[in-house]
Amino acid sequence: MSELPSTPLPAPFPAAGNITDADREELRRHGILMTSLEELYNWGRSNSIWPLQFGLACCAIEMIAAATARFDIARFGAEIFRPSPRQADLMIVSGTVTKKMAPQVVRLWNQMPEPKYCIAMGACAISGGPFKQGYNVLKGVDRFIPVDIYIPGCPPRPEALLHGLMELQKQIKREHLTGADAARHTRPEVPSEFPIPAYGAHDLEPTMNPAVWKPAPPLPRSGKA
Amino acid sequence: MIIAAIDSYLEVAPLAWRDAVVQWCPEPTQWLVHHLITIVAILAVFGTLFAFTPLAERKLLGRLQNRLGPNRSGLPWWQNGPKLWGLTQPFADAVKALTKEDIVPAAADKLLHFLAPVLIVAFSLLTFAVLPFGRHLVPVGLDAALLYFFAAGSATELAIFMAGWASRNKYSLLAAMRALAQVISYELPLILSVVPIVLIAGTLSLQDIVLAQGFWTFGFLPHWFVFTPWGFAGFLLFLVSALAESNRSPFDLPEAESELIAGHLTEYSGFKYALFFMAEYFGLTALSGLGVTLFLGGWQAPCAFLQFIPSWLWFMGKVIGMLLLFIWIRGTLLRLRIDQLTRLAWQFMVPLTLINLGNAAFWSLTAGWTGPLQLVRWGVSLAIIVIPFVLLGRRLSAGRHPRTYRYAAS
Amino acid sequence: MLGSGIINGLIVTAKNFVGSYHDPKRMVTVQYPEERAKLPENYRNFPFLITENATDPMGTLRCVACQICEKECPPQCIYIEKSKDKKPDATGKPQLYPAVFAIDTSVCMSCQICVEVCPFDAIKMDQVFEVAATDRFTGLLLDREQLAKPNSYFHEIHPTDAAEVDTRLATERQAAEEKAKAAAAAKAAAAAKAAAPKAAVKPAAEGGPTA
Amino acid sequence: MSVSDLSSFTPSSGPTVRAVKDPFHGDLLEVSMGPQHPSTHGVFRMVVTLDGEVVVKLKPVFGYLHRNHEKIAENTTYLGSMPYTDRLDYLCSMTTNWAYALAVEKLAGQAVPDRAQYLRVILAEMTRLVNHSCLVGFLFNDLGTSFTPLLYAFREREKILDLFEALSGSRMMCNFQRFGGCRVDPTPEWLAAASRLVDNYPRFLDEYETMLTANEIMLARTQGIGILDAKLAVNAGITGPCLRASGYNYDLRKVDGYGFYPRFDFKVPLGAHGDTYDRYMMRILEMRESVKILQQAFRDLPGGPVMDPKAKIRGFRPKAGEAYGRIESPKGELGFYLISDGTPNPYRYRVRPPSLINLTLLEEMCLGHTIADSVVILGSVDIVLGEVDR
Amino acid sequence: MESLEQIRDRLLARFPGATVTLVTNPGVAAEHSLLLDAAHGAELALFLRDDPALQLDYCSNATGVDWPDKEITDVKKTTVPDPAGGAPKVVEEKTKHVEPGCLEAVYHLYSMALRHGPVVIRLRTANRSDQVKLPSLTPVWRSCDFQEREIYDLYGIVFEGHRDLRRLLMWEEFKDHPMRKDYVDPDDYEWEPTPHAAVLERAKAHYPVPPAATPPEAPKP
Repeated sequence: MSELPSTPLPAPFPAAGNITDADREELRRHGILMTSLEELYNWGRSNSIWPLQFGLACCAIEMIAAATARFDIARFGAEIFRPSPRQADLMIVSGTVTKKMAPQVVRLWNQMPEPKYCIAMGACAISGGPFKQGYNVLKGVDRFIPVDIYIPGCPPRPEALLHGLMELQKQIKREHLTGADAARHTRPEVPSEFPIPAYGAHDLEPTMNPAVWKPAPPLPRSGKA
Repeated sequence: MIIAAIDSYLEVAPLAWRDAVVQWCPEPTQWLVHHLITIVAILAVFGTLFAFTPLAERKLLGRLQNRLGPNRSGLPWWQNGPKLWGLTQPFADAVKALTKEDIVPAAADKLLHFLAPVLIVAFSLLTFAVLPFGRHLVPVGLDAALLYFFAAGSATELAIFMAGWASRNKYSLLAAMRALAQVISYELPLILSVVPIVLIAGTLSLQDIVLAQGFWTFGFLPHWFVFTPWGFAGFLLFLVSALAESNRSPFDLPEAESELIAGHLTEYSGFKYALFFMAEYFGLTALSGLGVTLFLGGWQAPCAFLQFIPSWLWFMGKVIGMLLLFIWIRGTLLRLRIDQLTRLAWQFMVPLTLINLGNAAFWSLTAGWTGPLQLVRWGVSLAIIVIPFVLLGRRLSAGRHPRTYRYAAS
Repeated sequence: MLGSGIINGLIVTAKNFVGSYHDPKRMVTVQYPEERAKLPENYRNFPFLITENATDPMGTLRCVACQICEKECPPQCIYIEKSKDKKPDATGKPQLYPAVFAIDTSVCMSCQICVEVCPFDAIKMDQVFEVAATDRFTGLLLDREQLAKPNSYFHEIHPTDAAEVDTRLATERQAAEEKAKAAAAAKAAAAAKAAAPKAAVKPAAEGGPTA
Repeated sequence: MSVSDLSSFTPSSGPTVRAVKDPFHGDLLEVSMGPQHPSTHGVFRMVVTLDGEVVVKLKPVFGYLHRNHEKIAENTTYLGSMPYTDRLDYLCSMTTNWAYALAVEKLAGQAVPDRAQYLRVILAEMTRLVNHSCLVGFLFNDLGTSFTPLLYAFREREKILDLFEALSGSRMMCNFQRFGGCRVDPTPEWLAAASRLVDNYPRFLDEYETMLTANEIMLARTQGIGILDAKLAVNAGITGPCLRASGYNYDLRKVDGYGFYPRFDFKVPLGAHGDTYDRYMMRILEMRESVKILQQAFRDLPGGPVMDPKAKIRGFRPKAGEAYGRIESPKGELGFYLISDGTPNPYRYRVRPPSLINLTLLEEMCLGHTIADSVVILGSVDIVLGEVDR
Repeated sequence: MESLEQIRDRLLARFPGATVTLVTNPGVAAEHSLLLDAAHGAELALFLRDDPALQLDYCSNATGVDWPDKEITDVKKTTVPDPAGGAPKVVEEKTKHVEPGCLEAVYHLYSMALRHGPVVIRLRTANRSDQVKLPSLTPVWRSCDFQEREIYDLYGIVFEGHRDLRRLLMWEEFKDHPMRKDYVDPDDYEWEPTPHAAVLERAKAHYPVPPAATPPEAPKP
């Protein structure tokens, strides 16, 4: 078997770990005050993620289940599901985004104040999932808005959503306020609002936002008939 | 003896500390420092209380719903440190709210949109000026404190209307209209429900009203107004009106999450939203403080022998108890509709408060009845309020009752 | 009387509040991630491939690249390319193996149909659900190496099912061996007879389970 | 009900709308509720015209979750559509599975063993418990509670989902029924646990009812609101608890007697007023009847296989023809209409969604009520968007 | 309930100008149906609803079916006597003709009052392109309201007499009728990680042109 070419993919499901010592060193280099501020800031945001009360399909039920007594997303300070996008920090795209719904999803995203995050929950939100080949199904919400965490599953268990939320918290805790790798919301040149696709005669126009969507590089395969 | 000394020191401790600071300042600024310290103290104490009330609400609601509530926030700068039972949650929320982008809708009335959250916090803070927090702790000893309280308190609804109008959002507009209807309907029963107190105590000064409740039968039965028939009825009426005035469930119509998204708050983000949040809890705390002052003996201890505990602790304890009651009600009840809300006010609350006023008059006239007459006094007074309650209640819920159903076997 | 219904409701919630401190039925929170409810044996999330030998996972895949699962998968999330050569499988029979076996977990709907249709018990459902990733393609598109998990792992997560499969495979293997032995004996006999060389043309071991 | 008065009825005349500009009342306000709204149960949208707070016009807008289930199913094998049916009505996948299996079995003439029939009844009734308790929870959310009843309902739902997960491997998307039986045979421990749960369920219902059924605000908010006339309801194809709340006795478990329902002793609760309160109570009473059915089923569950040995999993090709199979799903009549042309894929695959058709009269029910009532009426109809839009 | 033949006969007797055909269902379910002519569809439906013996007051399901044009090869066998006096020869003559397709609306009717059913009725359009009008049965059964809008949306059958015939599921600007068999969905494919069959074909168009030189990892064993 050794003659097979090694895969270009990294290890399965790379886990976003805690802040490593190297990260800390990096933080120190920014200066201790900045680091402390940064940590306070990141701590505040990561412990007070209010999701948008916004359910699309099946996954929304598991999202609600994550807020119920058994799983209790409140433990993470994230049970305040705000129905108004103005007060939400996190958009959990929980379910199939249809082409008819896509403009509304983008509009909601534009209405959310920075810093904002997006979790694509479930197969449909990531890639269209089982409904991928449908004529009215968007093949992944990341064609129009940037996604921070992808949670596969159909639907993911509520624990998986909690896990995704914890991954997001870790990601927020690693963000920088300054420097080359500063967080998206601190950089004015990075767009926070995105053009809303229009309903066309056959499809959405445009079908994707090239500023957001980076298609995968095709893997080397022989391409069978 | 020592206990008594410590007690009397604790009682005046806040004042003593303030005076110490004031004396340390140069003479011409002393009056300013004196008032500033008072203001800062109120802001600090009730600010802290505000910080923890939403946390308590979230935890208590969690417990009501068989779950835990926030418990994992921990500390900044100490990532894997203790979780501190989530006690730092409010600070995380505050940090987040402060650093959130502030969006003003393009179509909004910019000035009103900005003014509304500022005004609502200002108005709700003004009411704290007249509450007697302890035996010696009265920020402003107004003679007409009660009038001042209602005047300042009802201005918050104006701010809600401003917020709803300025947002240029249909949901906000509906909420603004609801808020106005609600405040006009419930201002009357709220004031009428406390008039009996004025009648009995013979004063509008809140401190004097508290002092009027500072007696005990046998040393452990407090003479709080809530323990009289008219007082109890008045307390319940006050409670309902207070819930409506502070837009709390079951009267949270302006916010009405399931109908109007977030009502007047729909277009507010970041810190402006936090200000509304703050004002809601300040208003709630102030109304709780008023309820405690008027009906629950204010800073008075429930039993004579418990007086060694400083009076301001009693006050705070009672206020917190009232807040928990509000949260409990929120965790259980559902929301009324706007027409039912106003009907409740005009057809039920207003008549009952008026009858209760007569009841208090009766109580005041029969103050001399003793012995077996005392029983008659209680009986008559109870009847005066219970019979109209039952009759009006029947009228209010006419035709609505749990039903029985038939079954088909096939 | 007006208000009695409201008071009843308040009593119920108060009971739940008090109960949450002492009654496990009224405090049902499982504090993930520190506490975890035990997953039932049947729980399924994403498929994985079984290898016989953990030390040589790619060499001992049970999968023979028959592509039935690829065809039956309703959302079409499986991609298989057959190998060009054959390798002996567990029973020693030369079989094809998947040169490429990819599952897109961002499409998979966890329906278990691939498991049901697999005639070789080569694909089974995994129970790992903590799979959140920050990149859709590198994190969620799993290839052969990431999918292969040893049979012992299968025993760990689905003990009943795994035991059944092992017994079944053992009987099949035994049957195959006996058949092979019989065939070999027949062949030997035939060779001994040194007549009709055509008898040996038909390979004996090709009667295993096929699609 | 006589038929003559039905024919006089003209459904084409729309509801009256106060469209004229009335200087006395001011302008009408058009509010678009949804597709993102806390009370539209997903991505449903209502364009509501308000006169003050009163609804004078309500236009439902669908399609925000139209994910082409029927088209995909026509390009998939019969078996391949089974997991998709889970995602139709994602609160009750067991009943949608059954409805589809029933239609295919009718199409192919496939027999089902006794044990599987009993198991299907058990799972369908447990699904009814899940669906109705969740619905009631959501309804109270629409009525303005702070999630408490919903969370109590979900607490019970979790217990049932645990059982579903232990049996089928997934909490929500069970993918459990097959053409000719069920996929897995439950263990005795599972049956014992399920039976225990069912025996304890009435206690939860009692607590729930104590908490809310006689609540004065609840009565004021629901009684006399959103009245649905039985004649109109029949003509508009309203089925399930909504129809029975209007007093019309039509329950497919009794009418069609599909599965083994004729073997069970249960009654059908009927409402008298057809208002929101009746629709709520129908759910509560049906749950109590479901408990009775479940207790009988656990008592009488026979042994034997759960899958017809002659049934085919792969290469399933029914003879050319068509069939319409329907069951009483918790939401109403759920039907599958299949046309086979003898190939492995159905030629036509159609879902008759009770949620969509029960919304036909939404406007009539909401007119004249306030915006607050209209969300409650919508909540009491019980829709799931996966099924409405498919 | 009467048999479908009886119903057909009664309908024909009542409405002499109408054509009602029995469409048999060869399947196991044997749910046969009645094909009503489009011109009289509404009256016939009203009769079915109001007839005291039938009382089909409940239209459970209304749906569309697309029958595309079919190219049919007819084999015509003619026996030609051999002029030479031998055995007659069988000559096969193959002709192709296109059977015009149609769009079909299928209604499943039940009686709630008498608890019988289903009676399946069908209405067919003349063709699939320009003559796609059918009478709306919404005035008869209100339950067809949304379902007929859905058929209009997905199949393109225009229901005359429907009170509010707009697209139900797709947006207003949408031009196609996606449930038709010849519908081609919009080309939003790209590199698909796990494609096969039709999807692979569609996706291939979006694959980058492979470089002429052999990539280092490309050759698979």
